[in-house]
Amino acid sequence: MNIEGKKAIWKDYQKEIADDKFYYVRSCVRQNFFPGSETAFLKIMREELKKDVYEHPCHTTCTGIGYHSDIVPVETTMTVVARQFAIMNEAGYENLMPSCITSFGLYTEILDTWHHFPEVEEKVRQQLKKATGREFRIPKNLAHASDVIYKFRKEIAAKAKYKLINKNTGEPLKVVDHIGCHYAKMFPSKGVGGAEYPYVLAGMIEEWGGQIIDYPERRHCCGFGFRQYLVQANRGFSVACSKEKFESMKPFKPDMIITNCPGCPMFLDRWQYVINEMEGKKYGQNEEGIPVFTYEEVAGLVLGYNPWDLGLQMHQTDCEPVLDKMGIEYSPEDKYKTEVNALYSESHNLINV
Amino acid sequence: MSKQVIVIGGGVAGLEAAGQLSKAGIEVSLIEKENKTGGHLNDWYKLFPDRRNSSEVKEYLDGITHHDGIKLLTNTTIEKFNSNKSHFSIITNEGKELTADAVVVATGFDLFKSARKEEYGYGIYDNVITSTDLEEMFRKGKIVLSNGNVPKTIGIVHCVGSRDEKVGNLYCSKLCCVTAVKQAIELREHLPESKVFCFYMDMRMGGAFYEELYREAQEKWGVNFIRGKVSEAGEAIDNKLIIKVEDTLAGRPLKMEVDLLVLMAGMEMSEGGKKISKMCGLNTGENRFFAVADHHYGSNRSNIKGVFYAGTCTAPMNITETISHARAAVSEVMDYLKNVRK
Amino acid sequence: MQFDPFVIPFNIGLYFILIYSVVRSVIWFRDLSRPDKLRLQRGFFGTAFVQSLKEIFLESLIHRKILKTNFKLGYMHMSLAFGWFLLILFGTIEADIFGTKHLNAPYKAIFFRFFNPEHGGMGFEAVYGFFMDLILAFILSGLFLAVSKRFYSKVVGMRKTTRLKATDKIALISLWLIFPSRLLAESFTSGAHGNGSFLTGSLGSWLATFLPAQQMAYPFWWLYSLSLGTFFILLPITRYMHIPTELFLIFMRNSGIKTGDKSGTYSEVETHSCSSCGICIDACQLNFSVGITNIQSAYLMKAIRNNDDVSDIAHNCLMCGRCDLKCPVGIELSPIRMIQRRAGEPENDFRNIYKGYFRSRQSVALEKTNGSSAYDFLPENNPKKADVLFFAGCMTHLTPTIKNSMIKILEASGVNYNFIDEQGGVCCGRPLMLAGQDKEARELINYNSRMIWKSGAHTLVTSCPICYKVFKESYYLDVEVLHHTQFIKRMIDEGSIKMNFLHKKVVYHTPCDLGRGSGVYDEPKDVLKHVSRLEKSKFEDENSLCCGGSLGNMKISNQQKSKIARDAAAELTKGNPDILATACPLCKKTFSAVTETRVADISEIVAEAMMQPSVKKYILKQVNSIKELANI
Amino acid sequence: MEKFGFTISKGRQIDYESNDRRIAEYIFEREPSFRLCIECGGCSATCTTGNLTQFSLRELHILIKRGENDQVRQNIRKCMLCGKCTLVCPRGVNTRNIVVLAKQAFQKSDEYAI
Repeated sequence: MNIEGKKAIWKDYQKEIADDKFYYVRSCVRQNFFPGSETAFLKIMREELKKDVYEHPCHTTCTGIGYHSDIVPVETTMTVVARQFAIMNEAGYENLMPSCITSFGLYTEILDTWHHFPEVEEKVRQQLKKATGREFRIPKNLAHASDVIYKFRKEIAAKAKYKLINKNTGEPLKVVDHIGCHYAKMFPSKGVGGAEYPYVLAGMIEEWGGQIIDYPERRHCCGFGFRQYLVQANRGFSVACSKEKFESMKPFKPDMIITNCPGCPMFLDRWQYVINEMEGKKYGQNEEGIPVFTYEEVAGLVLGYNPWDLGLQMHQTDCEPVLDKMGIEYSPEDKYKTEVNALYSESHNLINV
Repeated sequence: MSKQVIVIGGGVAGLEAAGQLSKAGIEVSLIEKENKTGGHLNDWYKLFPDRRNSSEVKEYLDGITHHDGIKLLTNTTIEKFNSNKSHFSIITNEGKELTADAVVVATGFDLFKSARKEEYGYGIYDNVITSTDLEEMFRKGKIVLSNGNVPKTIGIVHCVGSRDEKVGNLYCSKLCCVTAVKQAIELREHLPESKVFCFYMDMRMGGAFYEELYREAQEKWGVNFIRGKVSEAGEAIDNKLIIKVEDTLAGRPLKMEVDLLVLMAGMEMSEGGKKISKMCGLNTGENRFFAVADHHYGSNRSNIKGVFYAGTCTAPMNITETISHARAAVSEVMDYLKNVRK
Repeated sequence: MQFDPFVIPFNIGLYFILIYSVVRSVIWFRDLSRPDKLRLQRGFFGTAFVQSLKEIFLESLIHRKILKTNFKLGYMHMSLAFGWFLLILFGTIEADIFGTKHLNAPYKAIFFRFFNPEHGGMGFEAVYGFFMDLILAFILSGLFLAVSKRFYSKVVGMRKTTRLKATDKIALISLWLIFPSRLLAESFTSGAHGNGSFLTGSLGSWLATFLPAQQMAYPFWWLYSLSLGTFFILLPITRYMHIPTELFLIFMRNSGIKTGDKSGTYSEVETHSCSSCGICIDACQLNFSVGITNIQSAYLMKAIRNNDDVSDIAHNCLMCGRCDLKCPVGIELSPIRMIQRRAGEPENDFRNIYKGYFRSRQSVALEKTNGSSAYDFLPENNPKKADVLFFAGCMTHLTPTIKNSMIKILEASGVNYNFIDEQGGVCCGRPLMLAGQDKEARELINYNSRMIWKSGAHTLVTSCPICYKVFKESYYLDVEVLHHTQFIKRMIDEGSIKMNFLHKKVVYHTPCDLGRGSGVYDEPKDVLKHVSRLEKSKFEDENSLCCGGSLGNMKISNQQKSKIARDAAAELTKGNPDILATACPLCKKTFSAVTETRVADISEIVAEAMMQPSVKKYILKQVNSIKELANI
Repeated sequence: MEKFGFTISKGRQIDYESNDRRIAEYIFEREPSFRLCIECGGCSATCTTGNLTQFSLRELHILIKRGENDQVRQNIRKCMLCGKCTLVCPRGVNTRNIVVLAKQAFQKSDEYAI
């Protein structure tokens, strides 16, 4: 592996990421899947990085799940998205920062469509006006929340209490990065590092002390694939995808997986349990599973947040092996006893500060 | 006083054109950007389909250009181009002015930069190489992996940068198929224990004796041909490359391990050619090669009277075709010089 | 002096071979099927026995057939076989007449001169001695040819000579030594006693001039006895087993026993009757066209006798049947090859000496099948009723001019016919049989039989000799099967089709499966004579060549097939004919690719020669209208 | 095994490394023309069986080479050995022998016996 070659490619795929004044839109599913992640993100943005991040209570789903499941027609989706833009404009923000990869992909796709087919945009404008009386402007900057963390990875590293280093051996942790398909596969130029060798998570890992693993099936989908997962009979395909990835990364003996998509960590995490139940097959060192994290959780761990406050107890594959390696102190008895909203002080309970 | 012609490019086409022009008594200024002539011929060890040494062709070209009427300017590029009806003048990077009655553009081709096909990992994975890298290995007589081991399984990917809208090249480079077959045979010759797999979209063996070479590769050398475009390569922990392809004839996706992956880089309009096209106002086609005046009977003529094309600056060609094309260019030049009104 | 230790080797050998023969005969007889046992019993008391004696004399001793094919080779075989027979016969008589008593032990006759050294001085004794010397000289002349053949096969006019295994070599040397050692032994004895006739006497007296004849004689008598003993003991595991076995073969054949399709006593006897004379090698196109010289029938027989894995040899054959008809011993070579093909590869092929003497019957690999049908996808077929069925066959479908010509002929002939595989039929089954896959072939045969039966036809016409042979031999059909040449001949004879004479020079190639395979030689030629100038070639009828395209051989390459075809076509077109005619779509296709001469199936030539049906119809129409007008 | 209402799907991907290509090697050794196929499909077009049921000699040919033996085993018996494919083949591939050898190879190996 020649890292210089990768760097050359990364250089070709640099995107513009806003510096401050973000309009944050949450994911539909992440709050259920990994409830600590978005909260941790906000805390990092506001308290650690001192950035202005705004959330709006009227923000709805982007309809991405419905769109990708062939339930919601594209024009409807566009109109919903136009409404999000309008609300953002009304709040006085221009830098859209979705938490969800599919939303990010969808926004990117819609902006590109409008760019090539202005008549479609015009039609959507009229529809939005008719339906809600609102008008919208195209966001000045569109960056996924992981792009923003990538941008501030050095600032986070400067404040780090822990590093992605095995405390006992001094070796960097071997980290597999898994990028959501909708992040850059559709529009490689919109992703940090492009679609083939994405750098968005790799950059964080590098900065925080870990060693990134490149394995043959790194491009493969986690198996979420909307239709695959939503229909019970198709779930076999979903698991098979995850399994293919686990088999491929196995020889590299990864310590952990880091992801930037709502679905991926869910499936890479949960399917390990399912594979074990169905086929008795376990992955990871000592067969204790490969812990799967969101990038916010990893950032939180690096910054020294309480693992249980980050919601790591909600993982099906235990994350303790990684915590132990990093030397993070935690109390096992507190695992399921954490206080509600422990990450935030009272005032942070509201959506916007 | 004899007529003067400037030939731009000292590759196969340029050398042949210069040689033939000087034979006809024309004074030729041959401009080459590198420090020696020969162009891509210098990168090739043996030529298809008869697998003769490329130096033999080079010797021939050197022979015909060893002529008093040829003024060779190496390490020379063109900075300025002026045309005044039938009079051309060129200012080189060294500030020298050359004048001529006609110009032959023989700027040739550049090999497709394989790193642009990011999914194959050229420049990233240690054992992904290009056809030219392999020629270099043949010349050295040593085919080894980055760790010094001898490869056992070798994959050859056809159409890298050809027939690929994603890299903006819709055309077929024509020569990569036969190069792949030639190199597959040579690999089997050098490494009798190895297994060689060619991954092709179509086998385009249109030239004389190409199909016979293909058959020989199958029959005598046991080269395996799998129809399908390699979608991606990845590196396994043991440095082996895992490639994915659809075995389109089995109608099934296929995954296999190879030790070495050779990319058959296609041909593209050369950077020098692009520069000259802009500088001189020469038209280019959708494939970015120079647009010829007529595809059937005017493939040496350009949109500027007195400026002619020779060789692969107009389209992918093999050496035989390049030499023929260069000779045709000379005949056009001679005709032009005879009839041009001053 | 009635005994000497040197006779012991001979005695051991002789009694061994006698006992062995009895045991082997009993085993063979026991293994015969019941009907074959009955045939043999009937034959023993019938004309078959007399017939066999005659044939044994003519073929086993005189070697008439080899003499006919190749005089020198025949003479070699005859001198050895017939000469030795005479030597034994007259030697026994000699011992009986001139010996000390009657009914001597065999060794007394064989070594007569040793025990009666003073014998043969004059008178009748001398005449008899002259006669015995003459026989010995006769044998030795043949032996000289045999030895030369071994080192230089051109001597007897053969291109190839069979290769030998180690035991064969020892047996061969002992055989070679028998007669020279007898000559020398007798000569020395004669030399010592001053008698002997023109050969032994002269040689003996000359040798005695410079050698101590008395002392020299004894070692040669030992050598003579040892050679005989060795030869007898090795006989059952060498090719010389053919000497006794051929007698059984002739008798069994005359009793009406046939090879059949399974290995058994008869095929075993046939296998052992092969003398490796090599005539089959000479006849084989694989030999003289493409230089394959290890698969011919002689090698197959040898490999079977040696319990070798014969599957490669068995399958590497065009199945043209040329060797069958040329075999001087009359071994049914192709059926034996087919048995080997069906047998597949043997499960175990361990060998030991005992195995050599008592070869276990071919162990056939057990087929591992799930018993289900391989062809259950074949659709139900309900053909329309007709008197005559035309079955084009797979190969005819790839040569559409033959198909179209046949349609034209059938239309013109006015018979009520149905082109049963017009939309592409199911294979006749012979190709599977040729690959040894009888079980699968039977499925196709049953399928086609059902279809033919349903059509209610009484005649089945096919264009393909491959189909024809299998329809005739392996289908149990209640219909008359005709090859299209036979059908055309009949139509011509009946006057159903009228033709113009084409002024074209035609040479006819007899397809293997039609000619040698099914015995149809004349009808095609009659048809051709009717419409063209038929010329003769060097390879007529039974001697016809194979086109090389045979489905029988799956081992040779396409290039080798082409070479065979090129050579055959070159031979056939030596007289520069206008048309190379054949009666097989596969021959046509194979030849067409390799010759400049026009290649045509007989049906095509006939269709070309036929009055245009449209013209005929037009004239008839005019005639009828005139008739109608006349009636009015 | 099925649990949670579904089973883990088996991929359609040909896994070249883990496939058993002994059948192919058996044929390569005995019939060199096996290498010559250019997958033109002439054999399948003329094939009687192929026109009556799901059977493509061309496809089986390639599946043998890739070691996808199961599918071949299930289908190879359908061949009637009639030989039209051999006549049609532009590359002189001895197609009939390949079928016979494939059957033989399957017959020899207990795990694949047909």
